[in-house]
Amino acid sequence: MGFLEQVYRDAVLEHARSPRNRGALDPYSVRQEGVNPSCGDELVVYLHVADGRVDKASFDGHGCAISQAAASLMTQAVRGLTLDEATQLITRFKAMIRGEGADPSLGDLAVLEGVSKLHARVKCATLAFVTLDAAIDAYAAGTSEAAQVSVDESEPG
Amino acid sequence: MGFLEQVYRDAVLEHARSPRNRGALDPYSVRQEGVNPSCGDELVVYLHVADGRVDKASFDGHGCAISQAAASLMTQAVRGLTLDEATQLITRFKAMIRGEGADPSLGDLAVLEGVSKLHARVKCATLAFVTLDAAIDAYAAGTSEAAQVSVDESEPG
Amino acid sequence: MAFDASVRRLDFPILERRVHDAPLVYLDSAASAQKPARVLAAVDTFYRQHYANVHRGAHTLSDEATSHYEAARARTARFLNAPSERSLVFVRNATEGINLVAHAWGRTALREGDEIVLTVAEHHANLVPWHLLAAERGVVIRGVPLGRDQRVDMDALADAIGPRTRLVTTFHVSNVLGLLNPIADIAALAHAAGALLLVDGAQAAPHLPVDVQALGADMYVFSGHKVGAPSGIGALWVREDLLRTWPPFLGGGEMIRSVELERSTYADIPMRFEAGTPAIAEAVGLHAALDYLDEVGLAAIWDHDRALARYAIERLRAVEGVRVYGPEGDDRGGIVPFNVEGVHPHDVASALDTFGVAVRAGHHCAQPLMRALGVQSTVRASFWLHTTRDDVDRLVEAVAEARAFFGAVA
Amino acid sequence: MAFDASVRRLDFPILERRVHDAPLVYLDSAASAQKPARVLAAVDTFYRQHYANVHRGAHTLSDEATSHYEAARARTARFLNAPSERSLVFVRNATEGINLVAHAWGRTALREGDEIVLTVAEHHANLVPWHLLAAERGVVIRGVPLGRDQRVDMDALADAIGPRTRLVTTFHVSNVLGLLNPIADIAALAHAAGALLLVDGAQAAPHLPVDVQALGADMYVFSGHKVGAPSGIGALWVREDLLRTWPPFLGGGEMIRSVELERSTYADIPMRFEAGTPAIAEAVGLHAALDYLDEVGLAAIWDHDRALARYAIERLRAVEGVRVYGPEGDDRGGIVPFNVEGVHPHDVASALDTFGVAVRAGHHCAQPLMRALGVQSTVRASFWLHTTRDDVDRLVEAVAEARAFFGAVA
Ligand SMILES: Cc1ncc(COP(=O)(O)O)c(C=O)c1O
Ligand SMILES: Cc1ncc(COP(=O)(O)O)c(C=O)c1O
Repeated sequence: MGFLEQVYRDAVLEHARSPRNRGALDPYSVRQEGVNPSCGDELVVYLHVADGRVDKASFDGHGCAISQAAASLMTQAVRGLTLDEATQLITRFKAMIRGEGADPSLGDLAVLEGVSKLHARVKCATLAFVTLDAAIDAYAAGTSEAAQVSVDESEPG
Repeated sequence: MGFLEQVYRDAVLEHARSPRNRGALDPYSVRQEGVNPSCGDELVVYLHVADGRVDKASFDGHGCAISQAAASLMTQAVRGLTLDEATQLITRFKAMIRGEGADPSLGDLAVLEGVSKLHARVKCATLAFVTLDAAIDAYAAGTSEAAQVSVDESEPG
Repeated sequence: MAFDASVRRLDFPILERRVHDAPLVYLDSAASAQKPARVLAAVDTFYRQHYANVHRGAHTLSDEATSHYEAARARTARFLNAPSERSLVFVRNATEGINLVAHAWGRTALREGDEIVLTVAEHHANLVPWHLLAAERGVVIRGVPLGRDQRVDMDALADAIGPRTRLVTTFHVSNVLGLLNPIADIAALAHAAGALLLVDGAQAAPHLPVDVQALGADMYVFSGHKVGAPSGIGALWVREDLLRTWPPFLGGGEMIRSVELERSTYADIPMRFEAGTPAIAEAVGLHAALDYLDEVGLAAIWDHDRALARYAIERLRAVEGVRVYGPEGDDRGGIVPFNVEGVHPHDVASALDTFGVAVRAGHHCAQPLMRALGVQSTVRASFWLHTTRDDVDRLVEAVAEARAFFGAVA
Repeated sequence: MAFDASVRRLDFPILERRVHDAPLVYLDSAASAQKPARVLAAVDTFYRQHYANVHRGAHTLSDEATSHYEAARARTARFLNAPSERSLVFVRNATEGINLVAHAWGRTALREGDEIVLTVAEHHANLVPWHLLAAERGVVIRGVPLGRDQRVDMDALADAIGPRTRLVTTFHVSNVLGLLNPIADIAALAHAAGALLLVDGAQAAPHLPVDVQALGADMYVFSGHKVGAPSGIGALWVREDLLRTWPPFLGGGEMIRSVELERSTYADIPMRFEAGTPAIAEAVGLHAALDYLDEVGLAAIWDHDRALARYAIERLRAVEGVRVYGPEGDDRGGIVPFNVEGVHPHDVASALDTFGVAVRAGHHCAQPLMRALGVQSTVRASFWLHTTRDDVDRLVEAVAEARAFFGAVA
């Protein structure tokens, strides 16, 4: 498998081509914008929370294959999780993308592990998760429309 | 002759120890302050001009051996010169101190030629001449008390 | 002819590198230039033989370091054909140069309602300092659009310049479009209205002969790192009669005449604008880089760049799904922005990287221009004196491969 | 013990130089430090292997350069024992760091009548930026004198700090007196009054372990060129909660979140304060220099400096007509200002230079301190980790020779 194929696994390309859960939720519990200032790509994450669990998640916005696939996979992975579990998922995902290996509990998200080899693109993969994180915080703080968050803010450098 | 002796010729040390024409002139045609910002040394040059000639010149202020000797020698050399001749003297002195050799017409001032080898001290030697130059300009402009001039202003770098 | 990029390649040690098992094809010179070996050697020798702080020392090394530093200033002034080195200020980069103008001149000379005219194609370095000034002083920014031919619309520029215009500021060569701006014409318009002209030469200085007097520029900035000099150095030239009237920007050592506890008086130009210990060895490196550029010949580099751009545009256009931006013609230098239909520029760049081809992808610090072009971002290949037709061929092949790999993704 | 300056000498290629036919004795480290060979090698290798612009690239070199640059940031934060690298901003030098504080914080946070407390012994870099601010904003500068023991008068400092004091700013080690300021005590006084503390660490960072948390500093600056790093780089650390609230200083690329033609929004820290292409290779050199310093051991360097200062003071005092300035004691580092009675400091320095001994003469960018000491200028010998007792002996002999040569001149 060439380097390119390790980063862009078939499943990544497939999610990028046909993203799941794309578009606004209506109604939603929280809507959160995120931006990657190094390329200007913007993403919106919508969560519907019921009984302390993410009942449904979706995203909107355009971006590179990695950011689209990550957002698509994220909306699937987060569904049904408690907010605590979702936060743990974010932590484990960031660890994987920093090159610390894929935790089995990451499930389908493990197809993004190859991105960890492409430092310059790590933020493309984390954008969806940083935005999700901010969405959870906003929800916890009782806000449904939160201010835009930037990948730089959580991961300096 | 060692390097130090080439720069500090006996005549230089002698003028530094016993400067000529030191102290204010009264009356004077023009009083001009000069400063060397790299060491903070300040000098005042006084000219008395009569019939278009420098009738008398003096200086005041403390400084290193080179600046004191240069000021002392300058007040002697400029005496009796027309303002034009004084300006030419300044030009020839600066040329010598830039390393272009001593013009015979510089007379006693030629003892300062060695300073040209000590770039860092060139401004010490030119301070008196830059101040004289400003004094002549001030006189020509009809001012008797001119604003302070700095060696940096005439010789950047 | 006299100019052979494949020979020039040998001057650049980094070009021997391999990336992802492929020989490096460095097509990101517009972001930053690689360094000729002789520049590295000049800096190294300076540190090993002559280094000390400048301007205040009475010892030999300090004297030598000062001579080197001031020789670099004189060399840089000569590179721009500036009338003297007295008003050549060393800065960190083009960005700092423009900020210096905004502070030392802008904050003192401009009043609420005064206008600054610039184009939609400016680099952020020539936008954000004016935004900061506008927010503080109520200065108005007027943006001039591109015409249909993707050049600056000169009629719109003439219209934008009015009685309140105090400054026209624009790029000499665009960092996205590769476009050479008709600076002398712009200078005439600015001066007719009594406005000053600041030229952002960041992309011109590495590529063509610059003559600030012939251009009619009042101020000119460029970055050392883009002309093959070390990072951390740049130059701002300002017309001497102007600079003399400006108050200081940064305060500190070297820029003063005398300091008391509660007030200071300031040195003459150019020292007044160089507070603290400057980028000494970097200036020495800049000197060496400018010597190198003049030896290679800037007129020849500009011809080479343009020929290579024509070749690259032609070959890239022949790849299905590739769209190239920017004007065509004799005023088009070696910067080629493009997109591959259906593939995000970042994905293209990552794919090219796996073939050893280094390009940039993104907004290139020119977001307003991206909007004007109707895109979010682009890929950008940029050339310099070591770039060969072979490099362009490798680029084109890699683009074709990338397209095949991604198919139509987004 | 473990520390042997004569072994360390071998790390510095320039120390092999001869000046006026004598082996160089470099006693001007306080003005700028010489560079260990490994720093030069680190920079050279970086340019030959990994150089590219940072932060915006999707290709391997750009990625490597970014990693190097950000590793340097983390290393520098660790050097200061800063809680995180997020609020470590790279600047050109200590001077720019202080100016950044004066602009980004001072110009927004301070009102007319607010007070800044500093000492009479500050370097111009820690005076002039406040003068510029005072002239613009009507801020009041309060200068604290030295006591009889030539240390900062702590009672006077306590008195100077009042309800309008917003900032206390002072040196960590004096560039003239070699004096170590009791920063933790000063921090306590500042904080009790609700003021912030900025520490000018230009002369401390090369000589002793710095721990911004233990010191209680809110802001700390130092220059790379004084710690053996290349020229053109320095660091400003600011408490993260403070820095987050500051508006940008310079505008340009890399420091933005989004840019439109007439307005911009700004990136988070630390990028918000690094406009344009930074001093990339210089940061890499700084990383290597800090590694070197930590390996040699800063505590050992400080002991060495102090022992050498004691030795030099004792020996210089034994030369007839020599007067040494500054306090004595355990808080006195390796900087020794002195004068030779009847001989101007510049003449002394020129004479020493002919014996290969490089010292500085002048006001050392500390004119108010010179006035307080009752002198116009002094000679200054300053030591670092490569300075030996032998070097000090050569200094003392040369001083005696200079005195003999000039006799009583002025
Ligand atoms: C105490 C002190 N502060 C500030 C500075 C200014 O350092 P730089 O010129 O590197 O900005 C110096 C350097 O001489 C210094 O000794
Ligand atoms: C046209 C233009 N202006 C200004 C700049 C800013 O240069 P620097 O980042 O070196 O300050 C650049 C660099 O990208 C540029 O291309």
